[in-house]
Amino acid sequence: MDYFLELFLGGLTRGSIYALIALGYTMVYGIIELINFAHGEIYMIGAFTALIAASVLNIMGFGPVTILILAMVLAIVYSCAYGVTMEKIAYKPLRHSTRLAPLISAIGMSIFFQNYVLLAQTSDFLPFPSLLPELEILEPYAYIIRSSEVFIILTTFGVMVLLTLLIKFTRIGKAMRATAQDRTMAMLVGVDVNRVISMTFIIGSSMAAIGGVLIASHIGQINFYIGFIAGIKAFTAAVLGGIGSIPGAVLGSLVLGWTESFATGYISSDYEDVFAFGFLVLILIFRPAGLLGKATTQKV
Amino acid sequence: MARFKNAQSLKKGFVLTVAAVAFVALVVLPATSFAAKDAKAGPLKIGVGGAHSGDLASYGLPTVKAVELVVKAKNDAGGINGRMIELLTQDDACKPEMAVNAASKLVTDGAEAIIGHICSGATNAALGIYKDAKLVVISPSATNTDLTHSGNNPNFFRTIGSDYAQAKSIVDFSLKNLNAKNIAVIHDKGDYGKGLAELAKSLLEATPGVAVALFEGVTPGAVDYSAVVQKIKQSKADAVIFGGYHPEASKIVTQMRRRGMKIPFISDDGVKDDTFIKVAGKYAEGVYATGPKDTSKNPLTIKAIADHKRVYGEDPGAFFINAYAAAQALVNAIEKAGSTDFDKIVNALHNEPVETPLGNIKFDERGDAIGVGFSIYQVQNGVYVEME
Amino acid sequence: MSAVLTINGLTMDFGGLRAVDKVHLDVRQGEIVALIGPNGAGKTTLFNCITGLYKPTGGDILAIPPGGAAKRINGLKPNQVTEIGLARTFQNIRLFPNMTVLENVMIGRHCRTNSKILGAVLRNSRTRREEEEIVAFSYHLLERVRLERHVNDFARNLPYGAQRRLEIARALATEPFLLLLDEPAAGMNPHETRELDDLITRIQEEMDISILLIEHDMKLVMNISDRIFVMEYGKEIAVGTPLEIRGNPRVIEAYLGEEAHA
Amino acid sequence: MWKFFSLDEIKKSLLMALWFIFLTFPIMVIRVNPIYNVVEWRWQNMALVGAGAFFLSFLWRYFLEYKNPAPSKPADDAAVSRSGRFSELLRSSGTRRLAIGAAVILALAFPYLFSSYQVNIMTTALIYVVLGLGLNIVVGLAGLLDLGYVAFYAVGAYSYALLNLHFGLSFWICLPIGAALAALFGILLGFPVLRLRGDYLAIVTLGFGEIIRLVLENWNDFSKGPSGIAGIPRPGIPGIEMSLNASSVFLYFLMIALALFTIMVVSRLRNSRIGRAWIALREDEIACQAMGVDKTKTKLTAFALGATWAGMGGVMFAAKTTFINPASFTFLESAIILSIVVLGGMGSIIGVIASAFILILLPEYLRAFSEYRMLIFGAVLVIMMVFRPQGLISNVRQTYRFKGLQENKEGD
Repeated sequence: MDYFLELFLGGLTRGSIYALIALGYTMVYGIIELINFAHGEIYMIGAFTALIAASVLNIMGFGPVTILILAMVLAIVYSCAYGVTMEKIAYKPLRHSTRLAPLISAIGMSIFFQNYVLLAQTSDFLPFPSLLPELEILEPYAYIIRSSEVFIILTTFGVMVLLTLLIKFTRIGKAMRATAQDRTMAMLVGVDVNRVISMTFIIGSSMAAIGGVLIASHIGQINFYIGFIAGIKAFTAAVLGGIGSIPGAVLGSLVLGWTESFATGYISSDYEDVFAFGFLVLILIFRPAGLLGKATTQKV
Repeated sequence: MARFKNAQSLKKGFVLTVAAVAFVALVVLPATSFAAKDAKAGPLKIGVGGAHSGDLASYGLPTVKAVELVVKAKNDAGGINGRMIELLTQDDACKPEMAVNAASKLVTDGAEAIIGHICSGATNAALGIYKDAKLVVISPSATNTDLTHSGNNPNFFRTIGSDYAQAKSIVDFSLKNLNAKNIAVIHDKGDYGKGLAELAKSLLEATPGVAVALFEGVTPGAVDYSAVVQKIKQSKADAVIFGGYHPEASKIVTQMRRRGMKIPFISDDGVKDDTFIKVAGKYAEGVYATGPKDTSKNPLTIKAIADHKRVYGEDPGAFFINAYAAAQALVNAIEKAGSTDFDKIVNALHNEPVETPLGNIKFDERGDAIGVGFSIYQVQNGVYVEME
Repeated sequence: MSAVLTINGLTMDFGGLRAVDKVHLDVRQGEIVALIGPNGAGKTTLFNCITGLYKPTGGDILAIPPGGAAKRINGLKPNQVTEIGLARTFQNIRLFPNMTVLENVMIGRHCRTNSKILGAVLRNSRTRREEEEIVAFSYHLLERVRLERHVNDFARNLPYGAQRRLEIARALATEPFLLLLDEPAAGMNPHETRELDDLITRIQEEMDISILLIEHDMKLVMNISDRIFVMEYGKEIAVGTPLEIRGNPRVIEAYLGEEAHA
Repeated sequence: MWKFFSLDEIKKSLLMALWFIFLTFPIMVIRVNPIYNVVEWRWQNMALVGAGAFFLSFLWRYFLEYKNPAPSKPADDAAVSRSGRFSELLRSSGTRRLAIGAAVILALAFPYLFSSYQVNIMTTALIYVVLGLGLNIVVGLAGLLDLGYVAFYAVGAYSYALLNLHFGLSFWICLPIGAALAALFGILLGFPVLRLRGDYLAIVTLGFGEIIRLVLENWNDFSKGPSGIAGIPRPGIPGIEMSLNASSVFLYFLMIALALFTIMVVSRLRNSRIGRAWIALREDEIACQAMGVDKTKTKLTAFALGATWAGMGGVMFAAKTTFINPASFTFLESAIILSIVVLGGMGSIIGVIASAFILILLPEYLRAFSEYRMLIFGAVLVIMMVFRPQGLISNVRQTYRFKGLQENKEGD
């Protein structure tokens, strides 16, 4: 039973990590139906910015709390800046072309950002300081769960609730929903679509940055490639849950995390990714729109 | 009813073209031959192939510098038998398909011997081309056992221990010094790590009274390894052998130690890296890793590193010493052979010992350097210390 | 006259919503039948059920090819329905925009021809002959709808009315015995509508094809229909000749009432 | 053009420069080494970024303006009218024949004019031409977004490697077997994904590609795992001994023949009954079905045929490198092949050929600055999509001439 519980918790952590990135994927997809392949790279840039900021601040002699806050803020600011710039350069000019053009552009952006960081920084793994405080109340349970895991799980659920509220009740949330439904119509009734899309990228990038800082300090090392690996998994999770749906992204991530964890625990980690992708195919065969996606009857 | 005509009408030509191509190929092919090998008069060209770009460049570039240093010293001393040495470098980014292109470029450009390549897969792919062109290849870092043990590559030599030698020293150490009886073998599913783990596993299985508790691969770059760590715990292993590189090793060790698992962790050269100690921090303490025998006291090593610092202004990188030795061995063999004739160079490599930073070396019949092997290191107070 | 299409008690539910409720309808050989009703009455849904895009919840749809046996077609795939001999157009034009006008019609020949991959690659005489026949047949149809001058234009570049006519030609290329037209006159100016009126009548007369059409343009409907079915809220509320329908108070209330509001 | 040097425009560019200096500051200017706690400040990079952004933003706006001359005019039509001239040139049969003749002569003479290295990379480029044309069937013609095309490439390569290793089968036998096995896998993948649309299809195909690679990586007994299979023989002619040089030239001609064969098949299919059905399926799935096209069959033939070419490409690849391991069949490879198709222009044969040469030869000739090669590759993808989203050559369809029609036209 203990074994099961530990695998369950491991899967929960894994799933929460995927979810932090998957939320950004699903938001962008929900609004402009674009698979933003470079979203993982925004997460990676967030983590790098935080690492650089933390190292500089550390040398300047700041305390751990100041470092955590400043590094987090800078990571968010820079991730948003990169996200918005990317949207303006690579996606906005393509809004009226075929579906494939923005996808290729996104793949190009992803390759570009990876190599940009690789060249400007390094290809080696860099140790990432553990910025998160260790919670004393968890000390007796240290063998089963870590503080950073608790932070990640709580943040994931917090972010999910906040996003849902934001989209349901705020003005920008309503504008987002309108844009998602019908961009032309939204424009006609006075929604500033460009602003809505920029906001979407800002929110998505912020989540990637928060994820980047939390996950990097949990794992303890980063390099230029972390975004791509995590990004593919997060994208899988978002599709599994029904892309475009916010609770779907979280559910899909958790399901994926547990699939991998239990497959490793009870079968073999050799094929953990095979199980993950196989499970995705299986789900999509029976629910072609994902777990929480709405199966739409196409209007004729 | 309207009459119509298909505007495209050149499809018939294709069949003809195909036939023509086949014909020309057959007729003209025998006429083509090598032009490069006759160029004996000019400088002696040595090719250096390996990863010079991408994420593995840091493994390939030190070799280029090592060869440059050796060649410069030789040229300053009048070259080999009066011929100056010229270097040709080609990037393969550690990819087999690019290695083939790089190799054919080196052959075309008239290289007469090769130092490289860096990664085993790329080396394997390139070897076929060098073998056909009858060129000697000395790699400073390709450790795959089959490269020498398969017997397919009479032109291949290396100045680094094979995976087999490394696996053997890991297993011997675990059994004899650590008295492990039930060992979990973990790898990173990669070329290097998995190959090593497979060898370790078969060595363990061949030992009576020793069991392999677990044999599993972890996905490199995955966000979390807790499930595998749980599994190791569940398997009641009394030691863990890991084949792979330090990013995965540090994640696994950290999770193990955090969960209170104190069993020994033995790994390979890919983990014997300062980044590992920095990333894993206090959890790195006590971890064992194999690495090339410590030759830092050898005066030739000291001189080579000093030269590197003088010329390039920094400390040398990975495989520098091995590449330095490889270049010296090659230069020595060509000199002793008195020509660039393939058989003579091969003969010299097998029989003419040369003084290098790795010691006085020559090569056994399979192409492995005799006397180049591994030691076990342990992390003690934040540094790797060689064990006796 | 024998029937070519008989629908008995057809029902279509979407979740809890009943879009078509036990509808009975029949089209006889050589007839032009109109299906009218206010927006949202379930007319297009009925079309989609007939042509296999939706699978009806209940009831029967029988297609009876002239001189052939009746076939129950509910639940068949759209292409199977087309193969039996029912072809349709769409309310919001669905051409293949990046194919030429001629190619659009040639697609209609797909289910009446059978050259395979090997034939296409080898371009043997049989395939070439078949290809020639497809082109000739399609060109002939384009002449019929007076689009022959646009053969090599991309379909997306055609004017609106011409796109509607192209859709009809494409449907005709499948050699149907029953043609289903979904609001063929929508968006046309009076001149184009008159031409359409003429075209539909000619198709019926010269090609001996029965026609079932959904239309809002009352003038067109009254002009060309032999019979009219009226639907409201998924239910069928009246059947009859144009004259009968014109005088039916329930229809006036339901349908024309809405017109008056609009 | 001159208005781009007005004060207003300069101000815009200055702002851009400032923005990019801000944006790239932490990554370009600072470099930290957390192991030794050292920070390196590279101020010269800041100046480079500023100057670069300032000038590039001029160019960017100029070309964007050029692309959309008037905001009222939809970008789509403008692109068509401009590409029209080039397409027209391609269509006129005289120029066409001349161009094709020149290309054939160049292709035949190539190995005798250039070194064996050039021949080698040209062979690689030709493999990608075949792969691009094969994927073009799936993505360009049938409109099915396949992100796992590399799986079939791997199937082909491993078919040859394994059949040769275990049974000693020769290249000539393995070529059709590899193609057939790949086609079989295409159908196997096709069945479960028939119901999926667009992006769901994309992720499932991506997953399929990964599954194939992971199985090859982990199933050692079957595939020899990550260390790969070495010593795969190059194709030969029975009874003739060939030197390395000769065999690479032979492989080159083989590849030329395969590429020509592919071009012939694809161009014939494109204007056939099946090809039209693919395009119609891409354009409008519902209308296509309603016109009597069997969706299932049509999609499966597209998957199977596309996979067939990947299988043949894979056999060729294995024969060329003589060594394969799973690392050659990653997602990046699928992305590159997909880029070839989209960059070339969906459905266009000449476009795909041209973009395969550009994308594969560009990095080879960029060996000089090999470090920047992938950076440039990424940037080229983005720039091409922004300025020419329809690809190098946009949709060209077969035209037909009718006698009656021409007379009519003259009367107009």
